[in-house]
Amino acid sequence: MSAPLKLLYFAWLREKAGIGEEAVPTPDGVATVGELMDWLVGRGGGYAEAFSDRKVVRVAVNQEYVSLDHPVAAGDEVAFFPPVTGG
Amino acid sequence: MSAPLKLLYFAWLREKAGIGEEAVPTPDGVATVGELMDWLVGRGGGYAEAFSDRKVVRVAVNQEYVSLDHPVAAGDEVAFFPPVTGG
Amino acid sequence: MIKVQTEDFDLGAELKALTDGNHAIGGLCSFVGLVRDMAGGDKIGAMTLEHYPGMTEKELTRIEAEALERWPLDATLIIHRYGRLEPGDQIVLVAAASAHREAAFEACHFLIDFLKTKAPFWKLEDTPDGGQWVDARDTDDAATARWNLPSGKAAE
Amino acid sequence: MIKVQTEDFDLGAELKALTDGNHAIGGLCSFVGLVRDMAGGDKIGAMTLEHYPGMTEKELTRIEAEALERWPLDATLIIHRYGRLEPGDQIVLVAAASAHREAAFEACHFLIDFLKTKAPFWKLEDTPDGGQWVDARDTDDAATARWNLPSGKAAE
Repeated sequence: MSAPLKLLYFAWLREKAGIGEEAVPTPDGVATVGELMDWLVGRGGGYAEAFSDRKVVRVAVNQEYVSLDHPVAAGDEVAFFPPVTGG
Repeated sequence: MSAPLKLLYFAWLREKAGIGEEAVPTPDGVATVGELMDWLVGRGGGYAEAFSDRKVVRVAVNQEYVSLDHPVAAGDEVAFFPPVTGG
Repeated sequence: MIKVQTEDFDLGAELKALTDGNHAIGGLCSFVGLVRDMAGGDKIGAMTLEHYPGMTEKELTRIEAEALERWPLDATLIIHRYGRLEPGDQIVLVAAASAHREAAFEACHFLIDFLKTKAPFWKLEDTPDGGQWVDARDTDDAATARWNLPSGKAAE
Repeated sequence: MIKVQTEDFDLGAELKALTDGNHAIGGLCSFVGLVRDMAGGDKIGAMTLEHYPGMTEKELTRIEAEALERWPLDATLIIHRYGRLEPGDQIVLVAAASAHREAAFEACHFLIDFLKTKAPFWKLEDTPDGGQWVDARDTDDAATARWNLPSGKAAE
């Protein structure tokens, strides 16, 4: 049995998704970040709302910024968040 | 009798001229900064050396930067100095 | 040096420590970001800064390393706070010290521009209508872009 | 604010005083110039800064006024020391505070660039060969020129 994906949500993405952190087994048919987002939207409710406008969603895999075609694999830490506003 | 010119010299111009401050009656035939420099050079010695390269001499009349054709008049404070190197 | 913390910092002591004993340094440029009491047209009371522990430190370290590669610097510092902050509070300090002032200025400017668009922090402002997540600004993206970012990052 | 003095200054206290109580300020940019122990390739022991009392204050006041006219600033500060200074000593502090960071950065950069070519200070460095007047640098003129100086000044 392979390690689950660790999913993190920050700022208003966390609020809309209704969760800050969760572990999920890598879903069947999910090989990229974009496919993972499709699968999350398919769960409906808060997830669908959180990802309704993907232009304002940033993704990091293992704490590095990536694009939607980046692969996801068992054990990865995948974080979703809005454009950053620090400083 | 009109007020004298107050002449000031700074940095290596002061060292070459051999004087930091002096008062002189406005010399005959001197109406501009350039003519005042000619007159000072005519005194010879340290003055001639101080003004030997006019490209590196800056002039202020009454504490404002001026060019060589700026008028000088009785009572003016005229300062000569190298390009500045503060900061 | 990188510090991510909730506590306030002593600006004078931090800057002093950065140059102390290094007489090759001719210039120290620093920028401090402060909490404003206005956001858009609205009065705000306070704000809460959320961040992504782990990735924050990684990104700040990467940004600092890039500055050190681009300019001849003797010292750099990034301090960023998170948690609840009141108007007038210090949020962030970036500083760069170099033999020459242009390097210090450019590196300091680069540090804050990159931090603004790369470091995973998010501001939640208290407004009369409740908590409001601050929107990212296009001008910040433009400020980062002018440093001619090596491509291949999907950050923006 | 303009200060011309022989005494050292407390960097942290000066910067703090500049923003204290003004919650409209979002960013404070500062630059400190320090005495280096190297000049060209020579080790220097100390230096003496000469200036033109009266004109110095006039020029610094003019430079500060020009910054306040060009950028939306909440506060500015210029401190310049004169007299004998040792390596590591602070020579100059310029700072600008604004609602926005770009204004703070640009104004601070402008202040030091103009000060460098306009304020009547001269450095005499102690070298192994005796006192050496520091030469003005063409790069300083270029740094001033990029701010698109209104013409009519014969300073350079």
